[in-house]
Amino acid sequence: MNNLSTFLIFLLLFAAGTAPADNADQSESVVTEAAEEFRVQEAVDLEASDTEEDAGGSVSLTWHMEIAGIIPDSLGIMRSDPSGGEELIATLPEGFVMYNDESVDNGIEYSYWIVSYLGGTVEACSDRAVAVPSAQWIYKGRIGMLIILFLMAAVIIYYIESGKKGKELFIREIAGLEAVDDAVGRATEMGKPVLYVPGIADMDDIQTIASMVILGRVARKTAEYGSSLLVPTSRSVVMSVAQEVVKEGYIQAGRPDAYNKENIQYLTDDQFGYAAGVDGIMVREKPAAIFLLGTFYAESLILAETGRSVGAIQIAGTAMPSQIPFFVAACDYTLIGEELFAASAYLSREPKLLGSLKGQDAAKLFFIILIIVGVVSATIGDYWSPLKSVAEFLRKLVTVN
Amino acid sequence: MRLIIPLAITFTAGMIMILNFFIPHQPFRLLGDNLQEWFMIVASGAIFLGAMNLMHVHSRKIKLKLKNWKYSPVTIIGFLLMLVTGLIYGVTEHRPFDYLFMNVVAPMGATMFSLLAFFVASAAFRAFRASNWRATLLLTSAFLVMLGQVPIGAMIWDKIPLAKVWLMSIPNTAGQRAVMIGAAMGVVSTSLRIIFGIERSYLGGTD
Amino acid sequence: MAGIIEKLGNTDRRIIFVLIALSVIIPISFNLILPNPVGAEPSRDLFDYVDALPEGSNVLVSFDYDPSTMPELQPMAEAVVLHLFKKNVNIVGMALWPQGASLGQDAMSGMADSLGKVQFEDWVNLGYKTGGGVMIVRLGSSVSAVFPTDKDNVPWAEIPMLRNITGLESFSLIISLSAGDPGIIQWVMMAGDRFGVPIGCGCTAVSAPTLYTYLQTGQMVGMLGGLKGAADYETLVGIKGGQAIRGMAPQSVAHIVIMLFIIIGNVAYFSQRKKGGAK
Amino acid sequence: MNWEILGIWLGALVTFCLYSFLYRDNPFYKFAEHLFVGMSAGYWVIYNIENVLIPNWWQKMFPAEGGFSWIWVIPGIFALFMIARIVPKIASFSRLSLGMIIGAGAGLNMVSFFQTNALAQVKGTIFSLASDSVWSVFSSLVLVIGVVSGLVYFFFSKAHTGVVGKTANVGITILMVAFGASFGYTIMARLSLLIGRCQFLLEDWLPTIPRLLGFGG
Repeated sequence: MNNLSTFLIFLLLFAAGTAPADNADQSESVVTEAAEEFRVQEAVDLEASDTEEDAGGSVSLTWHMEIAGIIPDSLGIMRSDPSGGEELIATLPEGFVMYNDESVDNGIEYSYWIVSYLGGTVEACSDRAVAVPSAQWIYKGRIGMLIILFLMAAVIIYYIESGKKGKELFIREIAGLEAVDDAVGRATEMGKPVLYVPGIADMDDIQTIASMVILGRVARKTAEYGSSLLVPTSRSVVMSVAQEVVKEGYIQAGRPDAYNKENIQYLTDDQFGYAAGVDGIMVREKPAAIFLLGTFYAESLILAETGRSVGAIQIAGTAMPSQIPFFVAACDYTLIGEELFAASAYLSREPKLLGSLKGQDAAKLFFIILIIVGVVSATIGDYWSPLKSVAEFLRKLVTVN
Repeated sequence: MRLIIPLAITFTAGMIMILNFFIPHQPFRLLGDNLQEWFMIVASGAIFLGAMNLMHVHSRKIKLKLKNWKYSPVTIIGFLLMLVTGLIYGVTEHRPFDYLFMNVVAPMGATMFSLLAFFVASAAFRAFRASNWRATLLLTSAFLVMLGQVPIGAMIWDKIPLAKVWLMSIPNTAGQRAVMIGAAMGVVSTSLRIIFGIERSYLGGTD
Repeated sequence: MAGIIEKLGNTDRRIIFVLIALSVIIPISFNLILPNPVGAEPSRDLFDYVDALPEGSNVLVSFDYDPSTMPELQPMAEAVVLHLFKKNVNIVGMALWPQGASLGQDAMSGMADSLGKVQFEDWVNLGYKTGGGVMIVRLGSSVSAVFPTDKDNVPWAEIPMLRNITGLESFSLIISLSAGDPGIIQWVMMAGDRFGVPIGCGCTAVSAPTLYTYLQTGQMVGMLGGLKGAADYETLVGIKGGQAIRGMAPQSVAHIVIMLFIIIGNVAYFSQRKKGGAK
Repeated sequence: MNWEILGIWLGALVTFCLYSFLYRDNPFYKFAEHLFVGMSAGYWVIYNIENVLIPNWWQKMFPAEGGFSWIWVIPGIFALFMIARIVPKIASFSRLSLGMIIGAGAGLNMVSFFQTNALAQVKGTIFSLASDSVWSVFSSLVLVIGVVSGLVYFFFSKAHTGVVGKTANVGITILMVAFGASFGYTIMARLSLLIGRCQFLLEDWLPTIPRLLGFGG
């Protein structure tokens, strides 16, 4: 009981003693807040830096606005250079927190500050920040990719060179390509034409280029066998290339007289207009063999089903993952993804091309090892942390920004 | 000699595009950006080649009275109709060119596209036969996903939509990835062969 | 019997064509509606994620499509917007496709009118900006730098609901209704991977198979795939007889017809093979 | 003349002509097909002029603010080289343009495919299999095995025998499951297109018939 009363008295005294001090603190903070309210917001934490990974001539500015205070009407970006000249380089509406100054020269030190306008007059001014713009020689986030790409290119070129030197190279059977000769042969026996559809992409697409290489082989075969070859295209440039390639195929087969330029014709750039036109050719010319090789989108199945309905042997191939299922369902043979690119090596049996296939295999092996090591280290890394950093490193290696 | 200059241009253009990806410094930035635009311009300019070829093929058909020549005037008139209305009235909305496109060309495109609904059915009917165990897998996964796509699947068994999601997110992803990685290797090696002039058959002969 | 089955196995494809046409035309003509149960699908994941958002949070909805994919994506847009409004979440709309801005406007203003939501307080349409992925990275640090005004040139400062929005991290969720490129892939790579904002998506059935990859890696919180995804969302939000739900009837009938044909084809195939084996 | 109704009728007419192909090739289809090829080719010529050649070339060569930017002469020359194919004597100039197009395409494709199709996919496959649920571990395992064995299937320089052969077999099996799933999933998108056309015919075109016959407004 005694203890309690002593404690209460102490508490009272303590409260009485501290109360005035408390009040003083509060009043002080009220005064500063009031002053803050009448001040216009100023830009703080201004940072100026050379814009990363560019060709130079640019400085990036970032800042924050003070939280308290009156919101300014607009912000002015000020800049000075070593010659001493000061200029207003941009006026931004309120709310901006970044700006890129693209009007600078490389190698000169610029100083920046930001002024806040209210009612047309400068009401606040930020601290200064300095930057020297420069051009960079490499994208940092792409170094990993550059190294891997360089290694793969080196491996592929190494195998091409060793192929050139005549090293014997094995290549597994690709059913769709084995069937090319048979298909052309069958068309010849039946006295019907061969139809070659190189897809709807333009000549800048690698699948179209791969398709043109195979077209050359098919043209040589049709020239040898003496059957006619129809190539409708959806791009003018592809038409031009196809004409060259087919003509060359006929020359190589020793039958330049049999080459008929009219058989390689442009229809239209329009995806479905082209599909309608090719469908028309299929039902009227009734080809015995149809090649659908290149880049295909939704028209893949329109063409493959119509080709099927006229009873042709169909060999299709594309690297478009979304269209492969339709070719698999509607065609006799399908070159899946990479097999399309392997075709030129496979058909020509040229050692240097076969060498590049071996290089591709080495590249795939590299990725397989990368995946397996990555997965194993990530999994074990969940229980034993040192391995986690290995997985992180591998992920970073294949990250491209 | 006639091959060397085109191959040199191919090499230069290819290397510029590759370096442009890794090096932000001039002149690669400028060259890379320009080259992409140039490609577009050259390919667009080439469309006149195609147009002339189309007109040539059909007028020849009419002249020689080849099979189905009676339809060739339709192509020629259709082509000229679009060309003339486009050149005279421009491409803005609610003008004749736009009217023809919206009411004739676009519906034809949509109709050809919609033929797929029929073809997808006939292809499924014919191709999805359990002739061997691999074909059976193809058939089963297609069938399960189809069931999972429509309400009836969930009514039969509430795990069917789950099976669909699993098939789409696991085996489908794995398959897509394998195809994509493999194809990328094909693209890299084909590109290398083109840039270094090892693959040159697209240029035709050496005449 | 066996003879009939074998004949069925070689059905002329034109019969299939007629049946497919009928299975689409009849449900449309009679306005047939079928129930649409929603299982544990990516569409439910997206719904649950939105449903768990606290009141007053900000969600960015990007309308990255044009009229050609409207049948699949517009019902999604409407259902998603309705759900966000019901949850009292603020919607900031924008578009990576030029025509998406006005399609988004239709969806948002239509729903806002019926629910009494106020423009600039509950929703705003910032409009279209070109630049795709690069533009999204800019949004990351400052949305107002990219969109100083809304679609109709109302200045940022005059829109009350935008006061507490700085960069992309101000958003609790980004939903891209995406018909292709630029679209969801840019949002995942630029906004999700770089700034850590959760991403949801609605897409066409054609692009969905590829996008399942991002669900598997957790780069997306949920996905509406094609008409089925749209119908799922309509069901979950509680839209009765919505556009997508009505579209599901012909889909269901046609799917069943195709599946029946696959079964018939296989029965015929096996009876033929049995006969072939007996010979 | 009501242009809107005429437009709907034109659209309906060409729609029916093209659908007649499903029965078999016939004069209506031949007509529509030839019309489609001709009109769309014309459309693309105009499109290329209006959307590429004028804004990306002409207006850059002769900018609005006056002057002449000589660098844009170069693509003009390349385009002329391309068209030079018409004249047999100078046709080989087109190879210079082809070299430029194919070279630029090869370079661009090489880096972009390598980045998005190879590295990004490999990155997506490096993850931890650890999980509380057995099912999730199994799924992750199927994914990794699927990718790896799928890649083994594409090996060209090894015969598909022994371990390689067995792995490749697993690979092609998973590819088949993937193709089946993707096919089944896409049917919905394809049917949506048909539904769209049917709605056009049933809801836009059909109601115009009573209007034309004088019933209703």
